[in-house]
Amino acid sequence: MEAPPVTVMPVTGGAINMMEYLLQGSVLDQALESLLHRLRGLCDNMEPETFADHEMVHLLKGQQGQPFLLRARHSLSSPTDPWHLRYLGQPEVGDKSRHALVRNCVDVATSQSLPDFLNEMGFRMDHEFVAKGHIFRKGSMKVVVSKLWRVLVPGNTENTEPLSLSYLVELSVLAPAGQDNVSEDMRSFAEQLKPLVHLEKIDPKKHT
Amino acid sequence: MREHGRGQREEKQLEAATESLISRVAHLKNALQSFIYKLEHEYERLTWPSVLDNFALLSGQLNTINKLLKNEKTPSFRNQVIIPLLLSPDRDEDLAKLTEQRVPVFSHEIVPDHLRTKPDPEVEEQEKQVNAEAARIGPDVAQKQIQTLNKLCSNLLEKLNNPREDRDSENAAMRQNKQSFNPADTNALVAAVGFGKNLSNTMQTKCRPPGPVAPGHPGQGPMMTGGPTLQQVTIGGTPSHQGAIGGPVAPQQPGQPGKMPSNIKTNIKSASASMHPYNR
Amino acid sequence: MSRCRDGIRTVLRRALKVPWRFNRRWWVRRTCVCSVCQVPVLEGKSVQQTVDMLHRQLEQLGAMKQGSFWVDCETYHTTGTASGQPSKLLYVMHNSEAPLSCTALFEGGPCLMADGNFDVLMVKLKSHFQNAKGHKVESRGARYRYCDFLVKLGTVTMNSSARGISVEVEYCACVVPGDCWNLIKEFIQSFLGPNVPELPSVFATKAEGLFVPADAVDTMTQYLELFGKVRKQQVLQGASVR
Amino acid sequence: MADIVNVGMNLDAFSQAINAIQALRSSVTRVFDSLKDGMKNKETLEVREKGFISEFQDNLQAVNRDVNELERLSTLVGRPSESHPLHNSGLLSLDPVQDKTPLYSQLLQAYKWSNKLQFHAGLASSLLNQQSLKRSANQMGASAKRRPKVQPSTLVLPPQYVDDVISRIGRMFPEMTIELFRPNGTSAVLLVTLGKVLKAIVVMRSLFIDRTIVRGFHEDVYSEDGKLDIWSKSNYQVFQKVTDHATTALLHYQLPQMPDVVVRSFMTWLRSYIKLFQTPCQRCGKFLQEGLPPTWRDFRTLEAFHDTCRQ
Repeated sequence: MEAPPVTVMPVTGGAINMMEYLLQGSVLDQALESLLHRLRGLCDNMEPETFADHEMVHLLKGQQGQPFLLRARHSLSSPTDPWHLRYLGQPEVGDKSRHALVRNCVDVATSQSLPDFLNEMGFRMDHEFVAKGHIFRKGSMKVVVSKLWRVLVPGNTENTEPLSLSYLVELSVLAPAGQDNVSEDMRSFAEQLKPLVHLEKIDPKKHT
Repeated sequence: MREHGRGQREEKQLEAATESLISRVAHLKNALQSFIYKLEHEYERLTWPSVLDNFALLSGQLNTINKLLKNEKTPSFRNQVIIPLLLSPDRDEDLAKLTEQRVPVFSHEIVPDHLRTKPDPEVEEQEKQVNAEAARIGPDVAQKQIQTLNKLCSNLLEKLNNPREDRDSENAAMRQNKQSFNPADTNALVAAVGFGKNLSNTMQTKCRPPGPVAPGHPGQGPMMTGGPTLQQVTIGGTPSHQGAIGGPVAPQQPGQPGKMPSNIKTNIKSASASMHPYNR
Repeated sequence: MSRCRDGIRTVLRRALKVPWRFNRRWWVRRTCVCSVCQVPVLEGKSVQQTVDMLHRQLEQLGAMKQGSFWVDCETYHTTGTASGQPSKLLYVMHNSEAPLSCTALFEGGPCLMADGNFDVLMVKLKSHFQNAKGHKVESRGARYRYCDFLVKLGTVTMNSSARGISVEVEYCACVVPGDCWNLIKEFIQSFLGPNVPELPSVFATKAEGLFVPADAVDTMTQYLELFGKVRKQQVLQGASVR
Repeated sequence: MADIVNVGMNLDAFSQAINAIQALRSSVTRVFDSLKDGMKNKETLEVREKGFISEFQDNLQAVNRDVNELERLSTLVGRPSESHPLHNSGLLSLDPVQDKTPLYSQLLQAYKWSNKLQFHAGLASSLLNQQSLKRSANQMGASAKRRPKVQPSTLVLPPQYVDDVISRIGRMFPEMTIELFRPNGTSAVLLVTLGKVLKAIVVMRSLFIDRTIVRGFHEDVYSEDGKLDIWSKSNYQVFQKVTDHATTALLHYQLPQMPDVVVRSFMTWLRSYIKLFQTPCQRCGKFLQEGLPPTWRDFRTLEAFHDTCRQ
C-alpha cells in the first residue's frame, strides 16, 4: 500500500486513494452483436444501458513542464445531467503479479459550468472525442463497449466520423488502493470473453 | 431315512438361498435408499456422472439377484407355497421390526396384497388382450413395423446430430478464419482515448493503424499533388502506426489543402508547440 | 516524459463509486433567496457577548433553534503560472446545508458546484494550486427557524481567532430576490434594528436582472464577500474565541 | 277501542282471505307452469294444440274463480281504519312488551327526523336559489319565489368543452400557465404556475373545482412515481395559508348554472397572488405579521391583507 503523501491536507469529503483497475481490448463492428449477446448473459441483469458522451481533455501547463491533465465528460443524450470530471494518475503496469493496469483515479460530479471554470483555472482543451456505446455491470466490475468518433469541427458534436471499424472494450473496477484481488476477478471475467475479445493490460506508453 | 435326509438337504439349500437372497435384496435396498437420499438432498451438487454411477450400481445388483435366482443350486422358489397360518388384527411387534415398521399388522387387509403371486384380475385381462393382439399380427407384419420404427428413430437421430456438427464446424471456422477483433485497432483505440492520438485538433500525426481505414478521408494517396510529398511517403511506408519518429511532427497533410482548412491551421500551431506532451 | 502521457485513458462514463446516476439537480438543491451580512460588534462588548444578545433577540421574536451550521472557505493560489499572468485566487467553500458538495469560485469569475471529490482533486493539483492554510476562514453558529425564514447566526473565525459575526437570512418560500427583498429587509430590521444591509450585490449585478431565481451559488458568493472583508480587517482586540 | 274490536270480529274473514290469496297464487303459478311446459307430446299436432288450449283455459278459469273469491272476502274484511295518524302502524303502540320491541318509538323518531329534514331542505333550497352567486353571504329571509331546479347535467360536460374553457382562461392571463392533466378518467386536474411565485393544483369535476392545493414555485408537484401529487401540503407556512384561503375562495365563488364563470373568477382571484411577496398589507402597511406576508386577498377588490388584518 502506498504511503500517503507527506502534505496530506484535511480533506472534507471523498476518498483519497481510489484506484482504477483496467483491462482493454477491442472488437470489430461485425462481431459487436455476439459480444453484446455474451455480455448480456454474463453481466448483472439490468436494463440495457446505452450512452453517448462527449469527452474533452484539458491540459494545464506549469513552469516545470509537467502538464496536468483532466478529462471532462458530459452526456449528449441527457444534457441536464451533471458533468463528470476525472483525474487519472500514472499507471502502474510494471508489476507482473497484477493482472490489470492500476492507476489513481478521482471522479468528480460537477455543474455545467465546468468548461468555463477549467478555462479560468488555466486549463486548455487539448482534444475531444465522442464515445457512443453500451455499459454493463457485474458486481463492482464495469464493462464499457464504445465506439469512438472524431470531432471534425471543434466543439460540434454533430459533425463526427468514426475513428475505426472497431469498438473499444474496457473492463474496469474502482477500488481503494491495495485491493489487488479485484484484478483476479477481472482476469477470470476477461477469460470468459475469449475468443471474442482479448482484454489485456495495455501500457499506452508503448504506442507512442 | 434317505427321504428324510434329502428333505433336510433341500431345506438347508432353501434356507441358504433365502439367506443370500435376503442379503442381496438388503444391499439393493441400501443402494436405492442412498440414491434417493442423494437425489432429494444433494441434487444441487449431484453431477450427471455420479447419477449414472448409481444407476450402474443398481443394475449390477439387480443382475446378481437374477443370477442368483437362475442358479442351479437355488431351489425353485416357485415351487414353495406360503400359507398364512394365523391372521390377527393386533399389532405384531416382531413383524413390525422385521419389516422396518412397514407392516405392523398381519391382518386380512394386507395379506392378499403381500402374498399375492398373480397380478390383479383386470391386469391379467389386459395382459391377455395384449398377448392376443400380438398373436394376431403375423411375424411378417411385426417385422415390418419394427423396421419402420427403426428407420424413424435413425432419421431422427441423424437430424439431431447434424446441426451440432454444423455448429461445431461454424465455430471452428470462426475461430480459424474470422477474427472478431483486430489487435491494431485495439492499440489505435487505446492510444486515442489515452492521449488523443488521431483525435486531437492540434496534433495531426495522421498515421493510420494498419487496420480498416476510417471512412471520410478520400484524399489520401494518389490525389496528393505537390505539397508535403515526403510525409506522404512516410505515411504510406510506415508499416505501423508509429508515425511520429522523433522530434515535433511537421505538419502532415493527408488530404488536399483545400479540403480540410481547419486542419492546416491547427497543424501549424502544433508544430510550434514543441512543449506538447504527446510529441517527442 | 510527462505524467499525463502515461496511459491516461478515457473517463469511464460513471465510475462506480460516483453514484450511477447522479441526482440530476443536486447542485440546485435549494433555490431560496438569502442574504448574508456582517453585524458590527457592539461598542464595548466582545464578539461572544454580541452573539448572545442576538440569540436572545431572535428567541424573543419566537424563532426556534434548529441545530447548528458551518460554512468554510479554503484559499488556493496558482503557483508557477506562466510569466506575465497574475496569480489568481481560487476559493473552495463548503456549506453544512450541502455537506456532500463543495463550491469552487474565482472572485468575480465563474464558479463550479461539485461533489466532495473536488477536494481530493485539489490535493492532486497541489503542484499548480497551493493551499494558503493561514487564509482558511469559517463561520460557525446556530441555525434558527421562524416561519419560513431561516436565520444562521455565526461567528467568523480565521486562524482560530474570532473576526466578526455573520448573519444569513433565508426566505425559503420565495425564489426571486426582486420579489421578496423588502420582506426580508423588514424581517432583518425586526431583530437587527436599523442597520439593515442593502440588497446583496450578487443579485443587483446579475446580468439577467433581479427577477431570475436565486441559487445556492449566490449564498456562497455572499459568504465569500463577507470573508474577504473579514480577512482584510484587523484582529479585534480581546475578542478571540476560546 | 272500537277499531280493535272490529278487527277482532273480522279475524275469520282475514284468515279466509289469506287462504284465498294463497289459492290465487298457486293457480297463477299453475298457469305459468303449463305455459312454460308447452304442448304435451300427443299423437298429432291438432290433438296437441287442443289439449294445450283446453288446459290453459282450465287454468285461467281457476284463476278467475280464485280472484272472485278473494274479492268477496275482501269486502268482508272491510277497510282499514284511518282514524289513527300512523294508520295501521299505529297499532304497534298496542304491543304490550315495549321494552323488547321498541318499534313504535323508533318509528315516531324516524318520522320526526324525516319531517325536520324536509323542512330544512325546503328552506335551504329557497335560500340557495335566491343567493346563487354568493354562497357564504348571510342574508336571511325566505322567499317563496322558486327558481327552476338546477339540472345536474353540468356534471357531465364533454372533456373537449372543459379543455376549451381552460385554454381560454389560460390565454386571459399571460403570467399564468395552466397545464391540464386527466390522470383518472375524464376528471381534469390543472397545474397552475403563477409567475415564479407559486404552483397550484386544482382538481376538477367536470367544470366544478373540487379541491385545490398551493405550493411554492420550487416545490415538487410530482410525487416520486411521476404522478401529480394532489395530496401533500406545502412545506412552507405561507403556502399552507394560501391553500386555506384558496379553499375558502372555492366556497365563495359558486354559480352552478355557469360553472365556467366560477373557474374564471377563481383564476382571476388566484392571479392576484403574483405579488404575494411584494405587496404590503393594505391595513397595517407592513410586509410581515407573525412571519407571514399578507396572504389574504379580498374576493372583490383583490386587495392584500394579513389574515389577522381582514375584518
